Amino acid sequence: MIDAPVPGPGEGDARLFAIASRPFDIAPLRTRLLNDRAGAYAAFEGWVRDHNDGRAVRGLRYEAYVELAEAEGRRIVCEALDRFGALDACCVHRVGELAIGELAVWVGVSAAHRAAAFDACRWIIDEVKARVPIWKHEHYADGDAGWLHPRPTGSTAPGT
Amino acid sequence: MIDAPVPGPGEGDARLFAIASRPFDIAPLRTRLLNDRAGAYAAFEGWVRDHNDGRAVRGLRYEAYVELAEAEGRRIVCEALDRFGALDACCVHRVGELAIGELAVWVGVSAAHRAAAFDACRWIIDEVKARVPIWKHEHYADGDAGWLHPRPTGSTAPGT
Amino acid sequence: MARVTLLYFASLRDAAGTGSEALDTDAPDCAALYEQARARHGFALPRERMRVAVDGAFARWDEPPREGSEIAFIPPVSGG
Amino acid sequence: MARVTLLYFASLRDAAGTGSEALDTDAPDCAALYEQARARHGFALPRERMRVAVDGAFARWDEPPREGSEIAFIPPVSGG
Repeated sequence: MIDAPVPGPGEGDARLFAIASRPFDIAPLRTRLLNDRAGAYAAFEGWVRDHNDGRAVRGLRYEAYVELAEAEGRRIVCEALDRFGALDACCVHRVGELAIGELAVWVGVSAAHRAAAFDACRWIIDEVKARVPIWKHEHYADGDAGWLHPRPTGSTAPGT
Repeated sequence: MIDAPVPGPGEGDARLFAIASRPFDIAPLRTRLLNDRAGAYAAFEGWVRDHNDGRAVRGLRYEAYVELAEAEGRRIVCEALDRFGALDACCVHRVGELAIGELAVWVGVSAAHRAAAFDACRWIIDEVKARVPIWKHEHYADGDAGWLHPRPTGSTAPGT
Repeated sequence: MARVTLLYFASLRDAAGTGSEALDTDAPDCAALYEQARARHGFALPRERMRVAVDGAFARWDEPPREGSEIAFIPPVSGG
Repeated sequence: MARVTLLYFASLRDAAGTGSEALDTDAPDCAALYEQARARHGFALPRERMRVAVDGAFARWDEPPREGSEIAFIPPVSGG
């Protein structure tokens, strides 16, 4: 787990995946993925939106099992590089209280060609949402609140 | 066509697509796509890479038929918003001399959910590469140079 | 009997009123350990929707609790 | 006869040695106009691989050249 600012180049595994307890800057993370052999870069950002499943949302809180989340996140990013032949990739996920519009998760991938960059980026966010032990607690405008524990293939599964 | 800096919020159609004759900042373009209803943001960047089709590349030059390129680019972005139900999108393409590692094209898309953001972003860059009158002139390390006029479905088609 | 630490997250943490508890258990495997904790704290989620992790790595439900290990019950995740 | 301006880009510009030329043409359509320009300047690209634009919008090859119009021959594009 990292406090802001984001992990530096020397911090080993945090280059691949990190849990961030405070807002983080995307710019230095993107810069690290620059590469003379890379012709393509794809990125994804998940933002806290003002509604989910038809309910107005005021904000939310993410909680993680940090040790396992970071290990599983690193496994996902390594798998993606291998599976899609991408050059480099990184994912950072926030925990703590987040307001509407705040950045919840960021994924960046560089590759020689755009297909690998897009495919790896999308696969990483899909796998992170499915496998990494992070939980979302939504605060609704009507005063209600609750943890989201979606069913694997149900249409009630929330998500960005 | 715009000189750097990038088009401001008041410049109408340049919000959707613009040809840039100088390096441009991504940050303000991304900020304009932020939206409380948006849970997802996907971006693509094409960078000048140091090789193409097995040849070492020293740099390149893009030329555009600016009037038609901007009209066709705007059509593509509008079509993407409509087709995928994305909330907002923008694409900027460089012309002029570019060195290895320089940003050639940027696409950003915001949407309620990630599928629409990814699909629209990928569709926009695919259509821009296929339809917008912009041409790449590569300078090779061996001193040779040439315009790329790829065949529509040939395996020799270059690209990021 | 094995001395273990149980970790609770999200709705399980709320139901248990704590993020962890140390206890001595004679449960033969992690599955039985979850059912006992579920009965004790009234967890809503059936074991079929959960995963289990031992000492920071995903594990099998039929693994027996080992002395000194840290066992986490992982409810369906909702990151992203 | 119609007075038109032809626009050349990329390899066509290089072959023609100019980005545009004004000329009077009796070509019945844009297709014939391209074939004449191709013969004159030695363009390598056959018309089947080209598109044509008139006054800043994509057009049909069978469109006749109109007085004062700006006609661009668009070689296969390679942006991105």
